Amino acid sequence: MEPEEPKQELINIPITVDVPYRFAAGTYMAKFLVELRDNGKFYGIKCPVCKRVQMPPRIVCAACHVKNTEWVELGPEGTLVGFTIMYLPLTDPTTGKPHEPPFSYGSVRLDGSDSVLDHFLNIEPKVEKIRVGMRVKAVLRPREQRIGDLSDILYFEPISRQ
Amino acid sequence: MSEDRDYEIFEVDQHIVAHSKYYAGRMGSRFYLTLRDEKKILGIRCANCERVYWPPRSTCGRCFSQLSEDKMVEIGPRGTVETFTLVTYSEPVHPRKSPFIYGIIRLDGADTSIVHFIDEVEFEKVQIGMRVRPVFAETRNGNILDITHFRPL
Amino acid sequence: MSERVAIVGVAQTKFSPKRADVNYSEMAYEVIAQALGDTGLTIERDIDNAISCSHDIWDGQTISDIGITDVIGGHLRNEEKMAMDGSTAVYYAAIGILSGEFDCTLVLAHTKMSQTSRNIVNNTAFDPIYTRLLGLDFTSAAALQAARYMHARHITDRQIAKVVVKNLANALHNPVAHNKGRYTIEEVLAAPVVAAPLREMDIAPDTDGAVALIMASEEKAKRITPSPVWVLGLGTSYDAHYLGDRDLSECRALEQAAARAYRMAGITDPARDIDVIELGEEFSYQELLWLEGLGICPRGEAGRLIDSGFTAIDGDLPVNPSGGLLSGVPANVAGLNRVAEAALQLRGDAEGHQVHNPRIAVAQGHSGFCGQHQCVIVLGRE
Amino acid sequence: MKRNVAIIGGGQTYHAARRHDVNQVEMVNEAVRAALEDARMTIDEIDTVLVGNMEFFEGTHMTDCWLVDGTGAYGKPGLKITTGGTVGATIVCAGAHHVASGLFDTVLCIGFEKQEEGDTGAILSGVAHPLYGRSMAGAAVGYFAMMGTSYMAAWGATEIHSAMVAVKARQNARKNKYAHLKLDITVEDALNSRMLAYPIRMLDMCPASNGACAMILADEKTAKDRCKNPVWIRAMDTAHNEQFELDWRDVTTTKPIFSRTSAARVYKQLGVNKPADYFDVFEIYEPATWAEMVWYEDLELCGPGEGFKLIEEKRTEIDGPIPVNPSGGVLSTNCIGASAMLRVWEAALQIRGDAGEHQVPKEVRRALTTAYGGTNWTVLTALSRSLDD
Repeated sequence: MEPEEPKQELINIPITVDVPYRFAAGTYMAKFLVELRDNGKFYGIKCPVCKRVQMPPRIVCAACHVKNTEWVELGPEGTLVGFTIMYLPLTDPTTGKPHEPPFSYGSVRLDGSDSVLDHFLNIEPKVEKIRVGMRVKAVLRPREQRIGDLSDILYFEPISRQ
Repeated sequence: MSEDRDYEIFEVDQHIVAHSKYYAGRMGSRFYLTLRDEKKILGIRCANCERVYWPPRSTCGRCFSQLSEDKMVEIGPRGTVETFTLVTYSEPVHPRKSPFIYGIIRLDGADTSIVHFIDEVEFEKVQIGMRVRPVFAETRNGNILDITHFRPL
Repeated sequence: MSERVAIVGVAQTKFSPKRADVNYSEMAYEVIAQALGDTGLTIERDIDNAISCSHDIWDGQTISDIGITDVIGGHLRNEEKMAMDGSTAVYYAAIGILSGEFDCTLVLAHTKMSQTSRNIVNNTAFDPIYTRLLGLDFTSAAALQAARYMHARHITDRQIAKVVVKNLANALHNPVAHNKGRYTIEEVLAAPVVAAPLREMDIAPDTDGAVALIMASEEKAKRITPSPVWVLGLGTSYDAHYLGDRDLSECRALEQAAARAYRMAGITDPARDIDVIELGEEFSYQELLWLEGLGICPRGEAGRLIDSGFTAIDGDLPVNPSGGLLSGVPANVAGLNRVAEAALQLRGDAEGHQVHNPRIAVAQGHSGFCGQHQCVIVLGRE
Repeated sequence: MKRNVAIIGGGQTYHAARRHDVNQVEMVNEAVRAALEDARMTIDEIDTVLVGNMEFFEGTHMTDCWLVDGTGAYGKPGLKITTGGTVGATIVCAGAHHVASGLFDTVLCIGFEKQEEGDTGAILSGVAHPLYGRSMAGAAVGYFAMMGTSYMAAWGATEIHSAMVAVKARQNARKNKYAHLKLDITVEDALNSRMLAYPIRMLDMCPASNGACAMILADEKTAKDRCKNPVWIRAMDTAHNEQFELDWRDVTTTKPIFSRTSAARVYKQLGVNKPADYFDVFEIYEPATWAEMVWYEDLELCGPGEGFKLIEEKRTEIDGPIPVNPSGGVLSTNCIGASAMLRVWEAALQIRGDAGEHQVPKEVRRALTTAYGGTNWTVLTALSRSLDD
């Protein structure tokens, strides 16, 4: 079925598509990022109809088609709902640089939230060290290093008192 | 909007960078190899509708005939300016500094035209209908910049 | 058409050079909420389909309709993204309703041109093998077309400048336009050359904004509003990709799209049958070229047409009474804004830029450089 | 729909990691010519051309305008839609809408991806919100890995089950002459393949393929006049999912998530009570092994938490009672923009009895296909051999 590749030299044209953006966070994401940066706090927003607490905060509850209204402080502790150990050097599209594998990576449901947040786990990258249901907490960069980005969270780590 | 605005306007600069690599295909490769190695420009003749196309392509868009490599023919290198513009602004995607001139040039023997730079002439002297010929790059890599530009005869 | 489709709701943001206060989903929600509010419709009860229009590269987001799923009511429901001009979103929404699959469709177009660079974005629309490395963008391609058109059809700089003068003056009366003013031909011609023969004022400015329409089947439409605007005809067509494949002084794809739309709508004499036109002049010369493509005058006659005042807001056939794209409408949103403005004219809701008692309106939009893909929508009051 | 819609022809390229011999226009043209030949039609008989593709994946804006020579769209009406990985199926829906509208009798639908030309890793990370997680996005593999850990923790499945899915896909692919990964592998091979993101190994993931698929849809009259074996589109349903809540990784959730919602609507429309009996074959979009087992459950081919038993009991094998992905599925061939259309086309081939070596060895009258993309989006399409089925 697959034809033989021809003997002739086959030309390719390498092109790097490099598009610059200046993204506006918008009203809801701005509050989330500013609170994280300035006060080290996590904010979600509650739907007035279904009461679902959503993080990141967003303008509309997708399920109820109503404007979200009530701000709720969340975490910083939470529960691990899923994890992986990443062996791939995933490229950060914003810097073009890879994250060094292997590393632990997980989905965390912050206390009070109906959403989960994917982030790095400060746990040795071994399956037997991580389990779904583990209690974890966010560890943030020092205030002066925070810029208003999820990378202001260094990682989540297990709560040792357990 | 204003009732929601308790926080500063928050903007973040980012780039999306994707390294793409576009294969020219068999016919396109033959075009570029001929350009790179022999400094000749190839088009392709549609046996059905008799048009000679640049760039070469394996389907005639107009009659949907399949075009084969053995119908590739040398066109130009001389041609006639069909239209042109002077670009005064600069962009990172430009391969040369502004101001520069783009032209659409109908190569002799072809029924469609090539877009390229026109240089070695002042903008005020360029005219539709002007005869031009290609100038080839010293170092050729198998892409369209193997022609650096067209210049007046 | 045995069954008909109507536009029953229209909402537009104020267009602005930059909206730093909102992200694109919040900007989209402004018009969605307004369109629903104006018509008294709700997503769960009334809307059974959603079509959005934008482009990943403009939005800086892969599969960028992810960003508007929540606000458009896409969660657990249908939403499709038209990665073309907004006019084609209207075309496809109408087809979906005619198919019987959907009864009431929310159509959205949004783009924030201010967040990126239009020339870098548009450079990626050129074929990567033979053209892209030359660094072309839509402005330089349009300049090549303008020069060819002016040469082949003996169109003058002054005639092109008249389009700018007319549209920016029309925009003075359009509450959503941001680029407006009374200028003379001489002032337009004195603007710096960007890509000859195009000058700064010949080019639609970078703009942020969104437009939403609600479209419905005949039966549903009559329950929603006493003044539905009917979609009478639709047409699209593709032209060749390579600039050198085409005679750039013509726009065959537009002629074909218009022929299809007019046949459906029963329009036989466009210049007489049509009462108002909103078309996509991303660059001033395009208004003249597109008028030829729309069959309003023979090829090469559009210069004389504007000279005669035929297309003025108080002329026989007003063209772009809103001020058109030159008055500041985002890319991609462009065609949806054309349809929205045409619908407002037919409803008599065009405020300061209302033309006198139109019955048939035509909206035109295009995608790609030099009008590679063309879309024509004919709207009517009856 | 106001008019019945039939699939009267289709075609695909062979799928491979390398296609240096063709450019994108030429690759798409291969599928278009195959579809026209299958339908015994010329391009002049096509009323409109619809293209599905995501511009970022190959870094080309307005691809449909570039591809006109290859698609045959020059001078014709048409449009391009993008809905992520689902787009191939979305284009089939769009084609059906065009036919049903009465404005078009014959529609050419095209989906394609030339993955080797783009920067898939960087672009998939771009699916994440730019200010919320893009810099650390785990990409598709991280997401499906978490689905896997969640699935194992909840139901007691093991990596052996995902390996069984991996083997089924590649063994079926060996019977499909167009498939990309035709691998004669065992469960041990799958378990020994390189770990990408625990528990996802190399053989648990779809490949990056180049390829295209084209289908021709027509109204009932044209179909009956022109085609010996039209396949009818009986139901279509799309469910997108909100931006930030990706419930599919929480496999114990009882919420009516995208997959279940869409299946329920299709089943209701067709009066289906037991989908495993009603449909004779399934072509589902499984970017990763774990997703296949979750699809079994969400399509109600078994109860919650029982998906891994279906594969263990070999019920979804090509010769089993519920054949799933006899083509080898997305795990064997993933040219993203074409993948969802390939599901529909492969299901149509099964109904026509034209699937060749991977034809399931039982009568096929009805088939169900799924798509997957975006932030948990799907399109379901139900096909039948006659309008009475």
